[in-house]
Amino acid sequence: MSVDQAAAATEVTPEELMTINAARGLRNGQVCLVGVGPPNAAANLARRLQAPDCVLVYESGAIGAQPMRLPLSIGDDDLAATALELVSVPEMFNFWIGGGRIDVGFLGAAQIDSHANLNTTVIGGYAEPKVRLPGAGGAPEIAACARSVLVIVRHSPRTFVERLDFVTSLAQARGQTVVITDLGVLRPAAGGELELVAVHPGVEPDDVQQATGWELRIADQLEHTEPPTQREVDELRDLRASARRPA
Amino acid sequence: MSVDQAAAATEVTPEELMTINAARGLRNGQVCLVGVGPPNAAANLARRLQAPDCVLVYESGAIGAQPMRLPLSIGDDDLAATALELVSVPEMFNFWIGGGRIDVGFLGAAQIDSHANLNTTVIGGYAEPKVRLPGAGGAPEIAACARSVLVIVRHSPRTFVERLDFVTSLAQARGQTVVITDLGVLRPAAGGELELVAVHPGVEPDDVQQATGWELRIADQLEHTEPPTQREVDELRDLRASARRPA
Amino acid sequence: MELRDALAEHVRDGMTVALEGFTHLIPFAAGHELIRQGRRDLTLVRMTPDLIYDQLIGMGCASKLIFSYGGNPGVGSLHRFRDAVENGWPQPLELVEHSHAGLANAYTAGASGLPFAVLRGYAGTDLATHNGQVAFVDCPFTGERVSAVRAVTPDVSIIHAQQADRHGNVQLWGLAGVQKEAVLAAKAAIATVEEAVDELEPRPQSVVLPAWTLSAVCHVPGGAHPSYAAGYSTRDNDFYSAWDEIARDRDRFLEWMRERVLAGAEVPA
Amino acid sequence: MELRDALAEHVRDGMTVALEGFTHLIPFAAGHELIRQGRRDLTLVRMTPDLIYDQLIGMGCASKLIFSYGGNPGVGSLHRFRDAVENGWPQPLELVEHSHAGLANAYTAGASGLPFAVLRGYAGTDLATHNGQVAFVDCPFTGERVSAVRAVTPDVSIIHAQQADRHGNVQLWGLAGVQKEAVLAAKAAIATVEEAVDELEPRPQSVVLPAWTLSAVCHVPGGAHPSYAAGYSTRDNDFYSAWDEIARDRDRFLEWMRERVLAGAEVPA
Repeated sequence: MSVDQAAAATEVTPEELMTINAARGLRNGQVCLVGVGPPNAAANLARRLQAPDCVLVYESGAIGAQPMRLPLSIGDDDLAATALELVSVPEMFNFWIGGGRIDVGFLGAAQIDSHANLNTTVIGGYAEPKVRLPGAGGAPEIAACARSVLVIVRHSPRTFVERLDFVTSLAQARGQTVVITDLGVLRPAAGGELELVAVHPGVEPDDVQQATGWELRIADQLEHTEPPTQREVDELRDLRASARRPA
Repeated sequence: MSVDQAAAATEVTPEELMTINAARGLRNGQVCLVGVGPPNAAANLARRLQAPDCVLVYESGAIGAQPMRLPLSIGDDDLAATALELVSVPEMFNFWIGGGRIDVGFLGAAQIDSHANLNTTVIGGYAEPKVRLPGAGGAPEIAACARSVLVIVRHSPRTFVERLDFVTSLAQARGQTVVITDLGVLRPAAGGELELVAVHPGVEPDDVQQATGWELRIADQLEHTEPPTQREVDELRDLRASARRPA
Repeated sequence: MELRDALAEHVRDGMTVALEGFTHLIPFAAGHELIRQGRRDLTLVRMTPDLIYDQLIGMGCASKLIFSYGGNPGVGSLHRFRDAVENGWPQPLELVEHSHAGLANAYTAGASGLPFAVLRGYAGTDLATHNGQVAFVDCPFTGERVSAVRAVTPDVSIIHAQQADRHGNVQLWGLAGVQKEAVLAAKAAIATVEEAVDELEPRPQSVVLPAWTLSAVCHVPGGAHPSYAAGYSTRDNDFYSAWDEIARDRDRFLEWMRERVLAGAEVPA
Repeated sequence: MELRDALAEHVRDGMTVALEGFTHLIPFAAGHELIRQGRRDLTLVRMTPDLIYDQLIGMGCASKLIFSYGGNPGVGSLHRFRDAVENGWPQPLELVEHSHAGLANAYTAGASGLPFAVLRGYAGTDLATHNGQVAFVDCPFTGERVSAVRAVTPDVSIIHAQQADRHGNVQLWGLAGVQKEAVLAAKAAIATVEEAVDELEPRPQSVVLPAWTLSAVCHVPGGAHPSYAAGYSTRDNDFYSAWDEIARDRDRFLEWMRERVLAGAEVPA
């Protein structure tokens, strides 16, 4: 990749960096369960780039949605209007998620542990929490039933913790897990413990260790992610701007 | 009722007599689960007479069907086209029948015992039946879950048996049971044993006993059903003829 | 894809196969093709075996039947089904016999990736005694005993629908039976359709199956006859009545099958 | 029927009440009327409490919440929900906390007249530890352990829909959430609708609730704002964003509720 094609790493925000790296992992034909925030942006970015025919599924019941604009909530009218099919929420969870029909499930978390278990419920004790978070939503079943899980989360010692305050979602038992952060990419090694397999441009392994609350395993062959291209950045920003444009 | 209004009992077939008496029991607003044969005719006859607003539900998934013609099968196009709503068969059995939303469920049987348990499965042993019957269909759940059950069956010692060859449907636990035959009407007395509560015009209690395979209980105050009126007979025959008319 | 090729590729002797369609949209053409391909030892699954399984059973394609109502709706018996059960002709037929609610929920469990489903029903009946795929479980909250059915997960489910679009998405409308559940419970699924269209137009009371839930889609106009496809045909009630006499006699049945099915051409009866 | 009268008749202090609508068709007007009527000690059920329950909780109407995702979708926290859980303001809030799949199936069990439902999920999570309405049962056929949720059967379920006909049949279309299940699981059900029409016209992707499944139908145009009714309005994403600041501060929240809700007139925010 030439310097011309690459956007300088300093130009992109941490969230843009995560979103672009998450989008790169999607392929045509994959069925993606998409939530609000970066997953939503990543999946729709992939549709504009290498995966125009990846299938977007929203837990609100929209299957095969092809939003023109970036939806703000998972229940936006644009999702329903462009979907191949709408199903009830019980059917979505029983037949489509529980039935194992999702290739890639996106998840976020307030805390993640060394085995990629996730907490989205509370910081502090459950009975008297310091911070009450939104809770489970569809995450536990997506974690349990999708063929692969893509966790998008910013790297910090408060987030990458030795011990979760609450286990909301158990790490993927069925297939692959990938954790994409603003510093790099982690995957479970044999035994299930996360291992740093790639860092983003300009990031050193020690930066990642500093942001991780346990002694981090680092792959023997540590890779470096490609910097975001100008096209990736432009498309992502145009996509975000689209959320504010009228239909 | 004057003789002019009444059709002579000899003019109507046993099936017409049962159908007309079954139709009389339906009221506006009742939700009726209807199967093929006499139940279908009875429910649609009631809609032409005293219960134009009774709600017809077919286990094929049609809710609030208003067929113009008498449907031949429970999956006729006319039922689907005139229904307020169509639902899948699992939803029909789980939400509508199992959920206890049926006021009157119609059932038939090859054998019925003194407690109104029904056999529609086999005559003879199950492994090597003398006659293999169609089987359960929706009957066990209709029997278990409807607020009342209306059994329509011709009276004979082969049908009214002391011991069923096979218990397909257990007698109504939840509400009322009424058994309408070509000889009269039976209802469970205290303890659940069927009691003859009415006979049709010209029928003597002993005729019913002769057609029943156990020692029949007879109500102290045995009633006599009204003979079919000319209007009832005319409407029923017109309804049956309608099944053969194009839409 | 040609129906012949789709079935040859996906359906093999000994498999568990469901052809679904509740009165409406019964995939008769696919059933006839299975007969022509001489499939043997199938475990057939269908809520209402109907004429199509009467034919498959009578032609010796099946050794086992999972079902819930084996009659000719509004007419009477399925004589080939009866002959197999009562006399073992042309071969014995093992039965796994449910109520409608039971089999509908067995498909639903299969579609949900669950090993079983719970429902009301079966208690006190002889059905539970003779069907090993029915059991009882206690509610962990109330202690109440409810029935359970084992999931049905066919090797192949086959349905008939009105339309497919150029991507292979399939839409059916009208009485939808248990087809979505049968397709999603199966390891492979095949749809025959009345019409190939460019784009599916959203319709009232319709079910859409995305292309990625199906293994093959075949254009077979009239493929439900003598059942029907709402918007394309009406149920051939005369044929359902006529079948009673055709199927009553073994020779008459075999002659009809030779002439109308084995000869290959799918002609309206 | 007037919404005021329908709620006064059916909803009493201490009841279990579900206002459903998954992002789409949230019955805000009905929630506001419950606040004006000063209901107390309610057990509120909703998959996504959303702004409507943030308001009911902040106004002291609820002592218990059965839910599965308590955030402001795409924006962040529900501050009144957090304040009740973290600080017991204006009163403590007991939580019964599910995953989406769990609560969706709890409604489904309720609609089916079953005491519980089985599903995949919960195994190994702390959710099962803290929620007495979650348990585990063994498959009677395979021995596999699956999770079970206790049925939810609200005293009253309230939904918003697009249309009712002159008989009181109600039709909604677009994202249908869990509304049919909530209505059928409840002892009584109330629908507010955008429009009263003479006859319902069948529509794609719609759910129809027959009049006899509902206790009352009320004509309340705009009754979902700031949520939306497909075909009538769009989601007021600006208000969802603005709520973050309104609800963050107790006094600001109370002032807003006094001006916009207690004052009686339902004005777009």
